[in-house]
Amino acid sequence: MKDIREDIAWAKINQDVMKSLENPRPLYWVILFFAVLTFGIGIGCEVYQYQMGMGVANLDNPHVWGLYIATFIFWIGMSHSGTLLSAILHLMHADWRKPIYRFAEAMTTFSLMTAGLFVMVHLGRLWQFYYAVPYPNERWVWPNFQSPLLWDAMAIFTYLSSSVLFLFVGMIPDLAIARDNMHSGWRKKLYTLLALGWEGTDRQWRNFRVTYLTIACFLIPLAVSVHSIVASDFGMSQQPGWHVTSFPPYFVAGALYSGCAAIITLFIILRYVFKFEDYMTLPILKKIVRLTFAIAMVWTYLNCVEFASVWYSHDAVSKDLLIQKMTGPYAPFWWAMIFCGSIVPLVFAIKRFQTNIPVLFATSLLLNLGMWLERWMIVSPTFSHGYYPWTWDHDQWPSMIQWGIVFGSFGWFTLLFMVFCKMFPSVSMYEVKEMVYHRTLHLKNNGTAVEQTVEQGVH
Amino acid sequence: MLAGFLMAVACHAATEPLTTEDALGPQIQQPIEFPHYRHAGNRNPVDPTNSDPTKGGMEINCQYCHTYARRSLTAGIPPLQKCIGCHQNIPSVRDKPRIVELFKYWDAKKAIPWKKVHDLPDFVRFNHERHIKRFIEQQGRPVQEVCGYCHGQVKEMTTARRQKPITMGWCVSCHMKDHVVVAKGEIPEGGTPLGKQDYWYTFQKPQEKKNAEGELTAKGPNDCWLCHK
Amino acid sequence: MIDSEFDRRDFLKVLGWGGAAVALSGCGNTSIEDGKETVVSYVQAKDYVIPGVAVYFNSTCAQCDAGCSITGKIREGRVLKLEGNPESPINRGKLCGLGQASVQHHYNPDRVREPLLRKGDKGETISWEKAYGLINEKLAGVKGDEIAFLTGEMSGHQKVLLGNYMDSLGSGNHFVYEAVAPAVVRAANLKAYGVEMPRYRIDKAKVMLSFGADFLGTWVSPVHFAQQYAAFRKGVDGQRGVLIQAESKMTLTGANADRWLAVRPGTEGILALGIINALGIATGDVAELVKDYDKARVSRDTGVEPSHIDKIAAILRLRSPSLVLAGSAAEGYVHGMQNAEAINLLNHVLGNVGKTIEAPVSVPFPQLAPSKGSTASLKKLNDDLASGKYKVLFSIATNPVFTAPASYKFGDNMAKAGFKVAFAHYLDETALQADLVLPLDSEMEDWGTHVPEYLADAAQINIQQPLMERLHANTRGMGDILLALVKQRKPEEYKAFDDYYGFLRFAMLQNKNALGGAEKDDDNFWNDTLSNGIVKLSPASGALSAKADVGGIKLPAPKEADKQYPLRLIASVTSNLRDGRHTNQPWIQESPDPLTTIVWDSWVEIHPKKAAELGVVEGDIVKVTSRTGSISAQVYLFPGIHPEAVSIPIGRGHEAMGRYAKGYGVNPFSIMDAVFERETGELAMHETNVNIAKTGQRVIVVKDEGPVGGKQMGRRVAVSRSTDQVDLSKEV
Amino acid sequence: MSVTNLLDNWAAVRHFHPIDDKPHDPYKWAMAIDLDACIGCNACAVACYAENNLPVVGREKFQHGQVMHWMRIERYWNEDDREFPDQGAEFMPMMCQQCEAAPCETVCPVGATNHTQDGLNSQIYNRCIGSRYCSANCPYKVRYFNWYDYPTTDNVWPAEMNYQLNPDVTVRGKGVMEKCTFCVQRLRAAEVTAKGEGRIVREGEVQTACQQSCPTNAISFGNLVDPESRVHKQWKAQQVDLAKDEQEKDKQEGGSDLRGYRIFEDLRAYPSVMYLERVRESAV
Repeated sequence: MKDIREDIAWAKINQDVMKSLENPRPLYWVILFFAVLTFGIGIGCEVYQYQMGMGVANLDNPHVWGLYIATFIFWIGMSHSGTLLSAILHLMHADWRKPIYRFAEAMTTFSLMTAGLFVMVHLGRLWQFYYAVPYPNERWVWPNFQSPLLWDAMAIFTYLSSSVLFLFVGMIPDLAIARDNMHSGWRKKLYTLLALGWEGTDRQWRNFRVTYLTIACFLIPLAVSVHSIVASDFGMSQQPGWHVTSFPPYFVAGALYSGCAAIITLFIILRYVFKFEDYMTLPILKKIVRLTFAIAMVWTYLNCVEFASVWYSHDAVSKDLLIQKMTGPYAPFWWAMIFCGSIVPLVFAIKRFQTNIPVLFATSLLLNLGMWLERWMIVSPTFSHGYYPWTWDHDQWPSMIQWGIVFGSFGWFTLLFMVFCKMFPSVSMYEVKEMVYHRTLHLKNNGTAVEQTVEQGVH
Repeated sequence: MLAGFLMAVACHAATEPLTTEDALGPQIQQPIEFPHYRHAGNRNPVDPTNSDPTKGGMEINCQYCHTYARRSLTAGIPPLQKCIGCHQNIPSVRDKPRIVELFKYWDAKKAIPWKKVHDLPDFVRFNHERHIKRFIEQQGRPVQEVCGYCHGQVKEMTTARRQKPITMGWCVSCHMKDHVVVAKGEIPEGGTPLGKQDYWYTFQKPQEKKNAEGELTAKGPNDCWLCHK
Repeated sequence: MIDSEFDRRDFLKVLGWGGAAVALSGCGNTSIEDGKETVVSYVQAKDYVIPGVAVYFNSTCAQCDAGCSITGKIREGRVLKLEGNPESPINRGKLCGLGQASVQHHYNPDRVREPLLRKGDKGETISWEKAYGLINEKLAGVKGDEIAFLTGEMSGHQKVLLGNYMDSLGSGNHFVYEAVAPAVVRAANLKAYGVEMPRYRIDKAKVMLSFGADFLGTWVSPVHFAQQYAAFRKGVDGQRGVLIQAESKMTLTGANADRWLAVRPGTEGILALGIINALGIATGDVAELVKDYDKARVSRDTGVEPSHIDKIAAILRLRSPSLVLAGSAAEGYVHGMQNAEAINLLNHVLGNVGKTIEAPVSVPFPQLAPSKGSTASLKKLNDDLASGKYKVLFSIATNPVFTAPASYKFGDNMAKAGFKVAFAHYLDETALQADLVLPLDSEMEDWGTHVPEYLADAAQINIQQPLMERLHANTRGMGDILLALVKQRKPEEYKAFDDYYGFLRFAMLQNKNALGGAEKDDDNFWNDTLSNGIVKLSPASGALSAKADVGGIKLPAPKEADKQYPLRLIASVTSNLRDGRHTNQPWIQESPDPLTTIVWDSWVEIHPKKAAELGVVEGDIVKVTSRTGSISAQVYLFPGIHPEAVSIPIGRGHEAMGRYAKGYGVNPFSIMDAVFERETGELAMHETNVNIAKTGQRVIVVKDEGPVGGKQMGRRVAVSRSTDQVDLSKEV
Repeated sequence: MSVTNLLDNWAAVRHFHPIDDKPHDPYKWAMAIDLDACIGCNACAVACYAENNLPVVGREKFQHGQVMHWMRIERYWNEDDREFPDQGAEFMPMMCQQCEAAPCETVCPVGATNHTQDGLNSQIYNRCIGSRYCSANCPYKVRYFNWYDYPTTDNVWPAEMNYQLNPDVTVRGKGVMEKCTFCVQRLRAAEVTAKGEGRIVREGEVQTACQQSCPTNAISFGNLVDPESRVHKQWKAQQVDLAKDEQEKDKQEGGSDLRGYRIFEDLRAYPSVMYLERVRESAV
């Protein structure tokens, strides 16, 4: 199986991708509608919460963190695969990433934005969030540089700004194509502005490559550190279930895992909605599926490591908590997490399912559900079964407001993502061309003459 | 990246507190335009023995009227009775419009609705008593100077107007200065050569090294819970 | 100072000082008084009034009858907080939660603010002149016998004034009613020691055996006893005092016992006799009386293990002096008197009388001494009302409609009186039934004197004085109202007194010499009195006429379980709620019950074993049915209760009174059978039998403890050890 | 506000752990609670409500666990399966332990909770942004978050009831964390008075509200540095050292006859509250 057809014409590539900016399938509008709807609900819930106080989320003392933090980690985690695909695989010269890295990078950016929202939503005094920003102020007070939460805020902001930069820089040649394909209108102006005068000269290409590579190199350690820092929100605390040395790699693995699963989901949706069947091919899907399977197993392994280290430690409190997770009020969710996170991915090991789109779609959703549950199971049980027995298990169940904001975040993400895909080329045209070219080279080298039907493309 | 940027900005930031244009606050209309300059202002420089009020101030000690300041964290406003106590014995100004107004309040036994000028946020508690004890009583600095640290040259005003920014950074800037510690009084039993001064400083003992004049110095407390609680 | 005359009322004004804005401020945008622009200043101020600095005045707590002295912290004319007055030998600077909450009584938004006259179902605001006129009018032509007064425990000059008013009306019908009072114990004490309430010296005892006396929580003078208890625990000669508590439902005191014994309800007296038997030191009549009460039988009857009886007898023999108390758990039965007598007998046998049981302090002014409350008086009033004997009824700060057992039908009987006047703080159940409601000052606005029933070291008169200006313009002090009423009858005799303050000052000054003020002039004496808040009188106490009287002690065998109503209902008194007069104070509502940690609601305590038998779990709503009626409440599984009993606390279940009280919980008085103690006629509060039926509903019990209950799950949080493992002698 | 300033002062702001070169002087406020004297009567908790402007949240919010009692009385039972708790209950007054190495302090992103040199764990309401990390990291779960805006909530402080509010204590709005302060308003007032008179606060001069109301004197509070203070004497008699995570008595073989302990000592938070074990008579 080939990752991409080698006989695909460069002009056709332009044509196909540019079409995605014009008329997607009707499903696009259905998705967009629901995205706006859920986002609206989320906004409504947040406004109410802002007015009334955090109590309407049905958090309590001592169960002070809930789904907001869990979903925050979820979104942060989701962002990691974009970087994996666009930066790590770029450095590894994995050609198959080329048709899909653009939307993956977009996913990174938007899920980070969503995660950033949760930092705000979670704050009891949202209107004072700037106290956490280190800037010279008339109060003469710095924030607390010892706090992992502050590192967190900084790391996310850095990651977000770098990701936006990376996404944008990688898009410049394609924006130029879009600019040249548009005849008039505001979009033409927009693309002209964003293309930064790209002409496709040699010098531009050379500088472009270097810049892109540099940002990619910068982004990789950043991505790893961001989630390690999120992990240290927990790892640096003293609470049972959180104070775990293996949390940073565990979080990073979990992040890549949920990100890959999300990529599978979005891959399938985009492929259908924008008719990208020629570019987002099943062999590429198969590669992501295999990658996801590998990461799933790493995650499972790290999970076992955590259980084992808790089990063989002399820390009775942590052990207690682990048992409580398995048997207590959170047991259904905990076991669902194990099922979705470690059992469901076994489907990916079966070859016949590796390209079965309905199965993969369902499975990828389950994986993400599992990963979301994982974050919840990290956050909540520690509160309801911590050190202090008197305050255990105050029947804490998230209120509709809390759920509303969580769902609203999915609406917000989908909205951003879908608008992006309609506005900008979600398949990297220049890189697909590169890929096709590599492919032909490869074939040539193998002595199979392929008639070049390449007409003169734009570049 | 952002953090680095902000760090860089912070490095360049001045060590002086930031003040803004409106830090002095508006001139507030008071029910009676109380002439601070007349009461507390300097005597006529040409003829210091001349106590004719039209020629200058009477140099009344701030604490003569603002009696609560040295006894409480709140400075308070002198009761109306205080004004009357003197003014009923000063018939010469009795028919001045402001005095007439004053007696109207007194006859009605109604408190004068003075407007707040130095209005700290509700969660800030400035302790007048402590500052007066520290600088006037224990260090013997002039009253008007000490009050003026925060209130400005009130003796030149009519009704007071805010003269200092009164922001937190401004407060802190003073607390971070090295203030001279004057050792006076007898050494209490088990005390130190600093005498009674030893426990002035909850958060910082007077420094071992002295300033250029050879005096001991200490900074003000650096504890959030002193003012915010 | 222009106004040098000492007039307390002048400066206790509510002044919205600048500092008050600070009080009501919050963080940033949350401040209540945000945007307040003016500084409110004084026109005139006393020397000692400094804005931002609190002044303190002494007074007396009126939340219960223990008579603790309090010191009120006053800032800018507002009373902020109450502390105990260290000068008082009763509470020595301490104050219980109930006392602390009395500021919430004072500031309560649901207080009655105007005199109200019934117009159909509504109350119409009328003026005081009209109210007084109306009373005068209604009393015209009514014979003294047809007028009844119902009050709680009263003492001091208010009692004197009330007496004078009643004399002027020719009425002798003063009913002193306390829903929770140790009336049976008083009677038993009178028999055993010749006094109703001796002084218990807990601090001198080495062993205490308490039969349901919740002296740390609710009994007689809890703050005083708690302090003595602290000394008792520290020990005489370094030997830590040992507390043994025998009762059917664990009280706060029981929860602090070294040994808590679950006694079958009603068999406390048997256990007492069994212990006398086991002691083996009794002679004569007593030995004769207890000879049948051998261990086996006592154990069978009471449910207490024989080994425990042995151990208790052993420690009582070994450590002397000891102290035995009979409390509400013992007295609430038909044979309550015998129970209490049997228990008191133990003190005689152990020789405690005169050692840990001392003669009470005598009050040199008997007219000021408290009139002691009982439940029998309410029964009598109720019977009289039912027969239509009274035309006018004055109910003064009591709430019998809430605390009378439903079978009394007190509300209906009260309606038979032609004209009902209620002196009230709240529109409670009784005030709602009245024709005329007179709003009372809170104890922080009113003048008064109190002499507590239980006095500590010496006789004392507690002064109650206003801590701040009247909050509502149209409330009046109880003394002022009584004075106005008595003036209607005897205008000549009382014309010298403008108000109750004048009366009180006059009355106190008249006895200045006897009150220890012989060397002072009037003003000095009065000022000192007010500033101390207490007038201490020279100690005077007699001896107890100690005699071990076994006559009349005849304890019935424990009752067989009733087939239809197999469980005993214990209407428990909790330290927060007492008889329910304070339920509208939110701190009280939100302060968890010490034993169950439940807040804002009533509950049915059931032993886990019994609950398993009945198939109920925590939070089940059960219907508790007695012969009188039924109520539904949530179940709480409580290990500290005898399996044959269930317990519902009294104090909640108000149908009126105010926003914090109304509609929270149930009132066990509404299912209490009207059964009375045989000798004293007191209501036997533990004689109601009930059955329990599930309703199928289940709720989450609102309580502070988590669902693991009182388990520590292996964490080292609260640690206990036994006396043989510690050395207390080195402690400071 | 410069970086120099940040670098110079940071350690001074953040570290007042029990380390040798930074002794507490002249104050270290500490407590000792005798569980044998505590009768669980709740007077301290109500006194705390009165002193510190704590809101009454009402039944529904209490059910959701949003109660604001800075001081709670826990009631534990014996855990062996006896039919009756025949040695009574164990009452445990629990409030902020004012840890010397407080887990809450390091994690606050804005530095709203700090250590003061007199050994208190300060909570600055107006600095708090409500991230609730401090509560998440508190082993004792004694921090209480303002889930609602209580000053404007119905029936929390209705008209007149608000006259009772203590002007020395901020009334907290929604979204800030709060906790027991050891009645810092009283401590600061006493410290300032003493400073004005050139002396340190004397034993007995300042009391916390809970201590003041406690009928059995189970709570003692004072300056641990002052050898005259009852707290100092108690800690010393029980050989509990503020700066140790394992006390002498725990090291002794076969146990010791001392009963002072601190909760979760092994977490090395170095709490400032010492509890004295409850005692029960072995002879009955």
